[in-house]
Order: sequence, then structure tokens, then C-alpha cells
Amino acid sequence: METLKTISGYFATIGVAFTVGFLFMGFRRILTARVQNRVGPPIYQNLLDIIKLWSKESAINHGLMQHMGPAFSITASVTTLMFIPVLRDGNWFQNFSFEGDLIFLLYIMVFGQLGMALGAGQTGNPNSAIGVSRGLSQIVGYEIPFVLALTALMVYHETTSLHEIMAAQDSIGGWNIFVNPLAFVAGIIAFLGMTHYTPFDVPFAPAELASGPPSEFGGKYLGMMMTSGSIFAFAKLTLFVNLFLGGASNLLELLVKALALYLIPVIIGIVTPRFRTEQAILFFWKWPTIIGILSILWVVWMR
Amino acid sequence: MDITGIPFFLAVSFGGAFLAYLMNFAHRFLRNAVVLLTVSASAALLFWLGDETFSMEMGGFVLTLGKTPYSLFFAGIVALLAVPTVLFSFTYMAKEERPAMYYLNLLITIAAMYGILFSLDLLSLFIFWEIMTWSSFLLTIHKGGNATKAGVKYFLYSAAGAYAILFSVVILYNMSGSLLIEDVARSFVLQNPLMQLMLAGTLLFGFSVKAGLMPMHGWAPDAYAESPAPFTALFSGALSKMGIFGMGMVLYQIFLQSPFSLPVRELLAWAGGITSALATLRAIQQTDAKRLLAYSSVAQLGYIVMGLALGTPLSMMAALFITLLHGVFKAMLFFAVGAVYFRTGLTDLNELRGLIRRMPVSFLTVLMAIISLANIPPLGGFVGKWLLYESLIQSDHYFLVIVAFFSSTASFLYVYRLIFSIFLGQEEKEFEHVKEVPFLTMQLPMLALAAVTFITGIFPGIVLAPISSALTYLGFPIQHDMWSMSMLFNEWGNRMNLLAMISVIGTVFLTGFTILYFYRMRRTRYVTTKDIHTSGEVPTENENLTYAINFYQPFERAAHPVLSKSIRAWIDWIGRSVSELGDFLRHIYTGDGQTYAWYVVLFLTFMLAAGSWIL
Amino acid sequence: MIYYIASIAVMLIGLYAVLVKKNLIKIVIGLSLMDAGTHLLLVAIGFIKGGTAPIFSEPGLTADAMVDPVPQALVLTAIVIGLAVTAVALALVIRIYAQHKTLDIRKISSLKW
Amino acid sequence: MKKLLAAFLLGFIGYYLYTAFAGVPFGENKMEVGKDYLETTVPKTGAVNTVTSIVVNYRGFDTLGEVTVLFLAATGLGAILFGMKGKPEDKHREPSSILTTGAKALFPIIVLLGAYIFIHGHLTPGGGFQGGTIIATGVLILILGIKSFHANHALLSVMESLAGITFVVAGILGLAFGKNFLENILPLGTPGQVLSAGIIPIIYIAVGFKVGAELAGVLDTLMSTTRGEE
Amino acid sequence: MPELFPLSPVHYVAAPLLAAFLLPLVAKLSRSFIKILPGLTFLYVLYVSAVLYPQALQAPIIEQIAGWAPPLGINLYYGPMAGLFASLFSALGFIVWLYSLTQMKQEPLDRFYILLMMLVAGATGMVLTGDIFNLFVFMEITAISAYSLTAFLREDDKAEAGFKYILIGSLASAFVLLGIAILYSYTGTLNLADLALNMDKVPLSVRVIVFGLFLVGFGIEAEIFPLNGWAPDAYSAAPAPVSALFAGITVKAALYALARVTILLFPFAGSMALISILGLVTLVISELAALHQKNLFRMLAYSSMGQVGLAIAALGLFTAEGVYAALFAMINHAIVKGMLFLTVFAMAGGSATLDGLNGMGRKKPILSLLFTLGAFAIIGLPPFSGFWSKLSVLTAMGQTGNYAMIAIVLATTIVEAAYFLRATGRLYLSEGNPAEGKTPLSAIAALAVLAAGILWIGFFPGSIDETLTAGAQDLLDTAKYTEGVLKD
Repeated sequence: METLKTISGYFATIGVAFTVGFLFMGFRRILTARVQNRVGPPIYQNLLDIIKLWSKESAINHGLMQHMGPAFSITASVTTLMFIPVLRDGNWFQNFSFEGDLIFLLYIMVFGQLGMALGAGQTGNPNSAIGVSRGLSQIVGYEIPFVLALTALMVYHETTSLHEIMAAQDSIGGWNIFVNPLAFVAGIIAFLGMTHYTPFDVPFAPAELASGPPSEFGGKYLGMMMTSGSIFAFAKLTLFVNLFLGGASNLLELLVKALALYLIPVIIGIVTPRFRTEQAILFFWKWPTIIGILSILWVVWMR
Repeated sequence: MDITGIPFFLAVSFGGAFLAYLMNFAHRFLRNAVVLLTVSASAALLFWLGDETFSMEMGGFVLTLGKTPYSLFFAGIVALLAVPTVLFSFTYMAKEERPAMYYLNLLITIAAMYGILFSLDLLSLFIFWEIMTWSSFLLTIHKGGNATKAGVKYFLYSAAGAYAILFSVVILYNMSGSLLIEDVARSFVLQNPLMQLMLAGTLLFGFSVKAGLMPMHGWAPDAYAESPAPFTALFSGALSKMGIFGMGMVLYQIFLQSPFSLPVRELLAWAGGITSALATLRAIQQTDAKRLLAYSSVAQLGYIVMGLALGTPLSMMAALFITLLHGVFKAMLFFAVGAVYFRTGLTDLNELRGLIRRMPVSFLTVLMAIISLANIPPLGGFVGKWLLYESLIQSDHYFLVIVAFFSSTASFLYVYRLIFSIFLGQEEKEFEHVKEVPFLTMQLPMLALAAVTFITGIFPGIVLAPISSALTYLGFPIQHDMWSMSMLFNEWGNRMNLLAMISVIGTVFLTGFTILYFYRMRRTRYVTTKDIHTSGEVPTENENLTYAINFYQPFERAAHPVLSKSIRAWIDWIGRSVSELGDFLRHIYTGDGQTYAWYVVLFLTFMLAAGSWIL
Repeated sequence: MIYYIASIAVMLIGLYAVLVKKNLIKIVIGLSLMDAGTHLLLVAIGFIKGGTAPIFSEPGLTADAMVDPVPQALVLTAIVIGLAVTAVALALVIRIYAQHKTLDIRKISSLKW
Repeated sequence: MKKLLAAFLLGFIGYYLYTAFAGVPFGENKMEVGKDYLETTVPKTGAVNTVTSIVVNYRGFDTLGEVTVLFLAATGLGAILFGMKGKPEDKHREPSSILTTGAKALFPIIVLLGAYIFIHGHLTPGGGFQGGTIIATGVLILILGIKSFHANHALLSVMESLAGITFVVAGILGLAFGKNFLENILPLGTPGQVLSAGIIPIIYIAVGFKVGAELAGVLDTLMSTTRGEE
Repeated sequence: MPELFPLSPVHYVAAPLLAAFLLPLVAKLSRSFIKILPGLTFLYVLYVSAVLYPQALQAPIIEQIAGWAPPLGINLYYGPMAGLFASLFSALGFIVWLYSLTQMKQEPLDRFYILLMMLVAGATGMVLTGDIFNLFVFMEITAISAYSLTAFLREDDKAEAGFKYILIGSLASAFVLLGIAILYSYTGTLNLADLALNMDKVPLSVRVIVFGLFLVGFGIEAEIFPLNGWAPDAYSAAPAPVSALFAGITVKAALYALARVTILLFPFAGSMALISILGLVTLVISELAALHQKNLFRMLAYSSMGQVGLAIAALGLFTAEGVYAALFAMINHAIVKGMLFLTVFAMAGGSATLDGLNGMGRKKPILSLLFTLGAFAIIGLPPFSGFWSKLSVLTAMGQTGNYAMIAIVLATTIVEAAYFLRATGRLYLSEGNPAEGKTPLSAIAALAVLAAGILWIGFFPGSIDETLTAGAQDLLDTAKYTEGVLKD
């Protein structure tokens, strides 16, 4: 019984993540459209897209890695999700979060990128390859402020466990966004890069590279990737909520906090033009990195 | 002779080398049998190695051999890589010239590595060290052509390192009257701190050359790129680790008590960090697969040095774990690249492409290896990096964390370039008839090592057990609650459950893959990589649209300020200056006999004047 | 004393020729002169005022009244050696001249550096 | 400039050499070993000529070396100039008939003089070297005086070999008789007689032959490679 | 036989002399004697070594020539060190003879072998003699043979090298003779032991002058910088077997003379330090100059000078360890450099260039292997003989606290490695197509003996330990020397 409950917990988490993920994405599409004075698609448009893709009659593939790539991607998304405590406490939505820590999350999050890159590479489409080249280069950019921010937090709380970091932020004043705003700034800028929204959307660069890495994907493959993307978006947001906003004790709180966080990249994305790859990299290596370093110094000084 | 003794062990290792050389005159199968037998026998003998030490006198010095848990761990690495290496060599070297010479030197190198590890005194260590150096030099120049230059470069760097070691050894011997490491350590602490600093500094410098630590890494790219691929695997995987072995020995058996120990280790850790970062950037630039891997090796050795220098139990565990793992996955990569070279004759990333369907096993090997190299769970590489980051954070080296993380992330770039350029992208007509390499001699070593990365990723305890006894020997208190078979713990008490990890990853991956593969399988249509849509056009047969040349141009533009400077150029400049000095000096010998007479008279005048002046 | 100075002077003149003269034959002559100077010096060392030749050719000659015989013996040997060296040197000069058609030492420097 | 520097350096060296010798009084008796030689030569070696006894007996080893040096010079000359021929176009002036006749006439006398000198080496001034040199001068006169003259190299080499062997064998005989190398094994005889002084005359005669032959050979080799030949 | 001809050190000189005088005679009987006789002579001399050297290790053998006790007569001092050198010279002579049997084809062969024997005999005489003037005579014997051998071959530049050699060599002999004259004028004696006891008669300022003269004189033969201008030319011009002997014998004899004279007559700290420094300077400059040589023999010549510099630097310490190390270095150098000269000659002929080695590994694998072995040994890589000799040099320097010297020696070793390995690398180049050719058995045998020596010393350095220790003590114990010579 207990086992059944646990397992159903897993699926519930995935379901929630998927739903929230596509809703948020739909929300962004609407928001963008409104700013551009369009009506925009319905909020559930992404779900429709995914359903359409999965139900397509036929799909083409260019070889083994086209199966492997999306599989890697979904693996990374779901594993990330499974190792993040979705809520502060309670039995549900904890999943495997006691079994791994932040360092693990850092790495498993990249796994999906690599998987997608491999899948894209197999297709032989030059646009995909260019996209991969840009995307991987950009990772090297934003991971630095991200790790700086995480390090600041881990050092401050003397733990690498997400649970303990959450537990330490027991009041609003204890939220890391207020305790260590510098780390938050560095982290959120890195988050901008992670979302691949403008100004950091050069890897996918619609209208320039077709759609970048997934150019040759269609049908079930693209469907799998989009599913994965929705789950991953939720996982990332939850991670940031846990890290900086003290986590959430129920799903609603989580939703609000996550939406608040999500608005930042979305709004910035609406109003900024696209960075070129090296501009993006250099941007990440400049201000966010300096801010991140300052945040660590701040932590060291506070201890 | 006692078959559990070190003398017998070394006799087998060295004797096998010469026997193999002789057997070459009989038949090559006989030779191969001897070669394989030798390395497997010495690998097997490692398990039965007795504890007693063995001393002999040579040239007025007492040489002592014996095993320690620390050396046994490294010997395990050597054995683990030596067997696949010789196996891989059999087919690979069949096409090359002078195989007898190759096997002779290869076995000598392996035996000398064992010798280094089982040396209890500094002189025998040095002797085996030099034997290893010259035999590996001969292996490096095996191909001729550019390899000769690379080999000489390798040797000169090594010589600089080795003689730095010898310098210290001579002085230490003079101070303590003994060569035994423990005696040396005892008298070492009695010296004044500056002397200690100088001696340990030269020793560390010497060992770090072999480890390819910047700025003394200049030999590595050339030597790795030019040596025969099976040997390169051993070269990067095991041979360069001898430098790590020596550094660990110096830092924790000799130098630990010195007041300068901490600053020096701090410095070393930073050197390691900078090495890993800069070498990673260089690796991204490379267009030759072996050079890319060479820089990657330098970078990985940087991590190891970092962990080694920090000197916390966790960091030491990390260092030794990466030492093993790097050996394994780098050997896989060199094997795979060697396999590709064996079939296509190419290592140039700009020319190779689309081999995935032709050489699937090699592809799988590379895939496993790069996942391990990029520290991505669930393979072994992740465990090493996990330990390393935890230890870096917990020993308050926050900025090293960043440096390390930067190079770790940046390594995705080059590993992707490697696998993409060789195996992915559009297929080339040129490679249509390329076949996968033979199973027994070439696939098997690769797959076996791939299995190792997988197993160590889930059950690192298999490796951590010998590591912790090695560390206990070095004086690190490794308790049993610091690791378990498949669970990692940091010093803050956080844990990483690898079994949980593999279950989640495994389940999701298998499910995802199954769904993708079988869902509407009938409706899924395979098309070639030529059949793509690019702006509505389909490329013709002869066009290859793979985007592989200048793959990371934007990134290189961003990193240009760093990449435009070259440490190697500085070292080369020193070499050139010495050479020019030599050219200048030889003009002393003008060729005119009368000038020589002038020299004589001038010298006599000088002697007379100096003599009377002194009086 | 003047004998010493004179023989040293002969020697130095020879050395001067070796250092400055360009003609191979002259250099060989210089070498010979150096030898000769040294030989003179040796003999001068052995000289004793009022001494006779160290030969007991007639009864009544005593050892006290004789010059030192050792330098004479040495000079004998040294002269022969000097002769031998000169002969070999001249032979080499002949070879050089036959091959290079010159005796200028500056032009004979194909082996250098 | 070079000359000035050379002069300066040589002056410097000369000064030091002078100071070295300034402490040696000229013309005074400062013998140490020399005295012993003078006192022992007649009773112990039987030779009245002390220089000879030193050269051949006391320091006979030097002389053996000396002979070897000369032998080497001859050998070396042969090796260095092997196969070289003078050019016919460098013709020398024909010797006049007076010269030719005179040379022929003088030669036996010169040889005789030389022989006398080396045979009486232990008695009178002179000895093997001096005698040998005189003989070689005789040959030189022949070379200069007679255009077609050629020394018989085979004969010369046999002579020098035999003479050299005599010297060494004389030395080894000392060993064979249980004494030292080059030690006298013959009766000393009466000092002042030709047949006295043990092996000294024998060695000196050998040396005389050897020096004569070698010098003649050297002269002839040098001449024949420089002089034009038809 | 032993009763008739009791073996004594003088056989070292007498036997080759007799053979040399006999050679022109027997050559007339049969041409084959020309080749056989020198071999027999060297064999005999080796036999003498085999008998006498163990005795010398017990107590030095002092032989009085012509039965005159020193200081009247000339004596031979056959102590452990002289014995070591004499044996080494004989062995090298034999090996070079063996090699020349098939490799030396240039006429006149009879003269070649005479000069060869005299070169060895002269050097041995230099080592054996106890009389300074006799030393001079033997030095001249060695030198004149060397001059002639340098110009032995007929190519254009050989006579030139010979002339340079003779020019500088004559200066050396003039200076040595001058030094002897000065010493004699003050002390009235020529015997080394006697001189050592009478040195207080010589004013200090004069002693310095004489030391300067001797240093220049012997230094020229010992190839000390800057007196070694002749050396590269002579080494590269002489036939390779002779070059091997130059490196193995003439230099060593001159060094022995320099060491013996310095330690007996000028034992001041300054002179010793000076020798050490000169050695180091020679080492550094020669090794650097070797870096750019295209001609292999020239390269080996510079390397020889460097190695001798190393030995001199160790010798200049004048401690037991220092002399031990210097002896070790000299023996090692004699064997290894000898082998290298002979190998290069067998491989690429008399005008071997660096380019000529390209691809030799395929055509002449055994010779290439030998060259590699020699290169490794000379650099000082274990487990070859060079390692132990270099190590002993380093420990000797360490014992006197001269850490800077250690650093210099090690730094030059890197330079040495650079040019030797560049040459070694060329052997295994894939390009280059040298001519095929069989190496005759006698040459291979000679090289094999030397290679075996390298390996033997490399694996059993202890086997020559006793020899070297005894030699070092023999050189340093001046009191024993003078007492031994002047005992009656």
C-alpha cells in the first residue's frame, strides 16, 4: 500500500509538473502576444501542440540517436524533478529528494541538454548543429553565475541538501532572496539563460536557424521533447523557489511563487532583442559573475 | 624465488618484455601470447603480492622495494589499463613497422611503472622513473615524422622534471644518509623551512611535469597526438598518473610537517584549477581528435592535482577516484579514436563525419566515455566530481569551485565536438565501406572499460575501499561512515544515494526510450541523413552540409583574450633561447687555428694574472 | 740573468709569430723558435760558472767543477721531440698546400663551429 | 691592433716567466740529482760522458721514448704524405757537377764521422743522436747534390726497425736476467775504453743507426713530395 | 716463461714498442701480419693487466727502470689508479683494433697500426710514469701519434684539422717543458715524488706560474675550455676508431697527468676549485655548442668535451667521492663514447651527418639499437652505466654542499638529451632511405663488447666499486705515493 502510494506520488508529481509547465508556457505566449498587440493562442495551446505531435500518423528518424536524444531529455527532466522536493514538508511530492543533493542536480540538469545535442547531431541538419554549438557555448556562460549563486547558498547554509536550505528559510525575512540578494540576482540572470528566452534564444533563433537543434524532429520525437520541456520548466522553477523563496508548503503557494519568478524572464524577454552567442557568453562572464563573486564574499563575511 | 615477492613480480614484468622481443623472431602469435601473458600474469600477481620488503645494494646505494596500500591502488590502475592496451595493440599495431620494438618498449614501460610504485626509496623510484621515461619516449617516436619532434619535446620536459627530482634526491640523500622515504621524511623535518621549501618545490615540480600541470604541460598535446593510440591510452591513463603518485607521496609523506606545506598546497590547488580551466579552453579549439583528448587529459589531471593538494579526506578520495576513472574513460576515448584511425586513417575532426552506423560499438564507447568525462550521472565520472566539489566547497575553496565548474561545463563543448564530428552529422560517401573494428582485440577492451565506468558509477565502493586503505596509509583518517558501497557522504552529512539515482534514471530512460521506439513503430520511417529539410532544399549526394569546421567559433571569439596567449610559447621561447645561445657559443670555435692559439695565450695570461692577484 | 731573458725572448718571439703571422711556414718556424727558446733556457739553467763539460775524459776532473749534466740530457731529448713535431707539422703544411693552394692560415678554416 | 695586443700579452707572460726565473741564480751550482749523477756515473755505469750515461742509462727510458718519437715522426710523415707526389712542373735547378761530385766524395766521410761520433758516445761529446744526425746530413747532401738520388726506403726501414728492436730487446734482456728493464747486464769494463760501459755503446750505436735512417727517411720523404719528379 | 720475463708494468710500453718496431719487418714477410701483430700486442698487454692489476690493488707496484732508484732513475708507479687506466687503455685498444680489422681500409695500414699502438702505449706511459720529464716524453709520443692519425685520411679537411691540432699541441708541449724547466731550476730534481717533497723550495708565486703553465699544457690535451679549439676538428677529421681512442685514451691520460701533478705538486684549495670551475665551464659551453652540430662526429666531439668537463668538475672536488665519481665518469665516457664513435662510423661512414641517420632504424636495426643504447647511456639514463657515473658525480658534489654545481650539471644534461635524442629520433624516422649494407662481424663484436660493458656496469655498478675506490684513494694519498717511490 505504502509502495503504491509512493509510486502514485511520483506520477502525481510528474502530472503536476507537466500541467504547470505547459500552462506557464502558454501564459507566456499570451503575454508576449498582448505586448505585441496580438490576441495570442489559448493558454492550453502547448498541450494541444503536444497532443497533436503525439498523434501524428508517421514520424521520420535519422538513426539511433534520434530515439536516444529525446529519451535522454525526458530522463533528465524527470530525474531532476524527482530529486527536487516540490513542497517544504509533507509526505507527498518529496519523492527522492532525500537521496541526492544540489551537486547532483547541477549535473543531471545538463544531461538533458547533452541528450538533445546528441539527438540533433544525428540528424545531419546543419541548422541543428549550429544551434547545438550555440547552445552548449551558452551553457558555459550561464552556468558560472548559477554555480556562484548556488555556492553562496550552500556555503551560507553549510549544506548541499535542498531540504536543509529550505528548512533554514523559515520566515519571509529568512528567504535567501533577502538574506543574500546578490546571489539571487546572479542566479536569476543565469535562469534567464537557462530558459533560452530572449535575449538568450540564439541557439534556437527562430527565423534564423529554422528552430535550431530540434529542426529535424517531428511527431513523437518532438512531442517527447516538448513534454520534457514542460516538466523541466516546472522543475527549474521549483528549484529556484526552494532556493530563494523559501519553498512552498502547498501547491498554490508554489504556483504563485513560481509564477512570480517566471514573470522575470518572460518580461525581460519581451522587451529585449537577441544577444549573439559571444555577446551572451561575455555578458554572463561579466556582471552576473561579478555579482556572484560578491555574493560569496558577502557570505564569507557574514560567517 | 618467492612468487609472491616483488623481485619475482618485477622479473616477470621485465623478463616478459625481453622474451616478447625474442619471440618476435619466432612468430608473431607467439610474441603476442607472451605479451598478453606477461601483462595478465603481472596483473594477477598483484593480488598475491606479499608484504615483505626487499632490499639490494647497487652502486653503493641500498635500493628497497615493497608494496604499500597507496602504491597498490596505483598498480591496480596500471594493471587495469595495461591488459586492454596490449589487447588493443595486437590488431592495431599489425599494420605498423617494427612491432617487436613497440612491444618491448611497451612492456618495459609497464614494468617500470610497477617499479616506480613499488619503490620504497627515492633512488629506485628515480631509476624506474627514468626507465619509464625513455621507454615511453621510444614509444612516442615510434611513428616517425612529427612524432620524433613530439617525442624529443616530451623527453626534454620529462628530463627537466626528472632532473629536478634527482636534484632533490641527491640533496636529501646527503642530508639523511639514507634513501628510504621514511628516513628521508624523518630528517626532512629537521631542515630549515626554506630548504624544505626548495626541496619539496623541486620534487613537486618534477612530478608535476609528468602530470602535465601547467605551465609544464607543453609536451602533452604533441606526445599524445603522435604516439600510437593504444599506448596513448596507457600514456594518459596510467603513465601520467605516476606524477600524481609522486606528488601525493611528496606532499603527505615528506612535506606535510613543513610550515610551507599549506601555502604550497594552496598554490598547487590553484595551479591545478587553472590548468583544468585553460586546458579545457584549448581542447575546445582543437581540430585533431587526439590533440583534443590530450588537452582534455591535461585538464583532468588538473582536477586531480586540485583534489590532491587540498588534502582533506574527501578531496583525496576524489583525487584518487578521478585518477582511476580518468584512466578508464580516457583509455576508452583513445581506443575509440584509435579504432577510427585504424579504419579510416584519420584523426582530423574536420574530415571525419557520420560514422555512427559504420562503427556503432566505437560510438557507444565514446558516448559512455564522454558521459563519464562530462561527469554526468549515472556513470563513474560523476562520483569523482561529486566528491571533488563537495570537498572544495567544504574546505572553503569557493573560487576553485567556480574554476572547476567552469572547466567541467566547458568540457561538454569539446566532448560534444568529438562525438559529433566523428560519428554524427551527415554520412560521407568516402566512409561507406568502413567497417567496425574486430571484436576480440579491439571492441572487447573498449566494452570492458565501458562496463567499468558503469559499475563504478553505481558501486563506487568497489574503488573507494582500496582508496581508503591507501589514504589511511598516507595518514588520512578514513572512517567507514565516509563512504559505502553505493552511497556517498560529504563532511556536512549530506548524502548521495547512487542506487536511487540509477533506479530513477534507468526507469525513466528505459520507459522513455521504449515509448519512443515502439510507439507507432511501423509508422516510423528511417531516412538517411541526407534527407533533411534546409530552407526547403534537399542536399545532393555529393554535398555534405555537416557543420563541423570552426564548430565553436562564437565561443572562441568570446574566449579570445585567454586563448590568444600561450604558456607553451613561453616555454618554447626558453628552449629557443638556449638553442640560440648554443648557436652563439659554438662560434667561439672559429675554425681558424690561430684563434685557438690566441685563446691559449689569453687563458695563460689570465691564469698568471689571476694567480698573482690572488696571492 | 741575461741568458734567461734572452731565451725567454726567443721563446716569446716564437709565440708572437704563432699568434700574428699568417703564413703556415712562419707559424711552424714560430713553434720551432719557441722550442729553441725553451731549450736555451734549459741549458742556461744547468750552467755553472767555471764548470766544464760533464765528461770525465781525463783523470783529475772532479764532479765539483762540472756543469749540471741533467739539463743537457733533457735538451737532447727535447730537441729530438721538437724536430719530430716540426717534421710532422711541415708534412701537414705540404698536404694543406697541395689541397688548398695557399699557406694563409685564415683561409684554412673549412672545419668550424 | 692584433699585433699590439699580442705584444702586450707576450710582454705580460714574459714578465711572469722572468719573475719565475728571477729566483734562480744564474751560473751557480744548484744541483741536486745532477751531483749524484756526476758522482756515480764512472763507477756505476762505466761511462765517462755523464750526459751519455744519463741519456742512455739513468734516463734510458726517456731516450727510448725519444727514439720512438722520431720513429713516429717518420711513420707519421709516411702516413700523412702517403701517396702524394710532387708536381713535375715545379722543377728545381739542376745541381752543378761540382756539387754532384762533391756530394759523392763527401758522403763516405760524413758517414764515417757520424759513425765515429756514435760509437764513442760514452767517451766523448756526442752520441747516437748527434752521430745519426750527421749521417742524415750526408744523405741530405746526396739528395741535394744528385738529382736522381733516392734513398732506399726499404733498407732504411729495415735499419730503423732492427735498431729499434735492438734497443727494446736490450731493455727486455735486463728483465730476462732478473734485473730491471734497460738495466745493464754486461760487464762495465774499464772506463775510457771503447768497449766499456756495458750496454751503453750498443744502445747508442743502435740509436745512431736509427736516427740516421729515420732522419734520412724523413728528409727523403719531404723532398720527394715537394720536388718535381719526372 | 714467467721466470724468463717476469711481468712488470714496463711491458705496457715495451711490448707495443717492440711490436711497432717489428711491424715494418714482418710486413715484408706477409701483409696479414700487419693486422695480426697489433692484435696480439693488445692481447698481451691485456694479459699483463689481468695479472698485474689485482696485485696493484693489494699494493702499488713500483718499478725502477734500469735499476736506478728514484730520484736518479725513472720509475713506473703502477698503483690502483694507474692500473685501472692502463687496463682500460689496453682494453679499448684491443676493441678498437678488433673494429679496425674490417672497418679500416685506408692505406698505409702498417703505419696506421704503428701509430695506433703508439697512441695507446704513449697514453699508458703517461699514466704509469713517475717522472715528470718522462711524462712529457710520453705526452709527446701520444701527441705525435695523434697528430698523424688525425690527418691519416686523405680528404681535404683532414690535414687542416691535423695542423690545428699540432699548432695547439706544440704550444702545450712548450708550456709543459717550460714548467718542467722552472721546477727543475728550483728543485734540481725531476722525479714526481721527489718534487712533491721538495716543493717548498719553490716560492709560492712561482708555484702559481708553474701551475698555470701545467694547467694550460695538460689542459690542452684534456680539452679544457678555452683550450680545446683543436678538439672538435681533430675528432671529426680522424678516422672513427681513432676518435674513439681520443675520447677514451688521450684525454684520460692528460687528465690523469693533470690530476696527479696537481695533487702532488700544487695541492692548494684554489687550484682545485679552479679545476672544478673550469670543468663546469667546459661542460656548459661544449654541451651548448653541440646543440647545433650537423656533423655527427663533431657533435660527438663536443659531447666528449662536455663529458670530460663533467669528469674534471668532479675531479676538482678532490674528495674521495669526487675522484671516485671522476674516475667513474671517465670510464663510462671511454666506453660509451667509444661505442658511439664506432657505431656512427659503421652506420653512416666517415662523413656522417645528422640527416644521414634518417630512417637508419629500418636498414641497420642492430647498429641503431646500439646508438640508442649509447645515447641513453651518455645522457645518463638508468639502467645504463652513464646513470651511475652521473649519480656518483652528483652525490660527490652534494657531499661538498655544492648544490649549484648539481643544478648546472643537471641542466646541461637536459641539453645533452636534446641533441642526442634528436639524433636518436632520426634513426626511426619513416622518411630517409639510407643504403643497405652489412656490418662485418669484427665490428659488431667490438661494439657488442662495449655494449655489454655499458649494460654490465649499468646492472652491476657494484662490480667496479672496489676498483674505483682504490683508484681514488691511490690518487689522493700523496704520502703513500712519495713514500712508496722513495722508500730506499
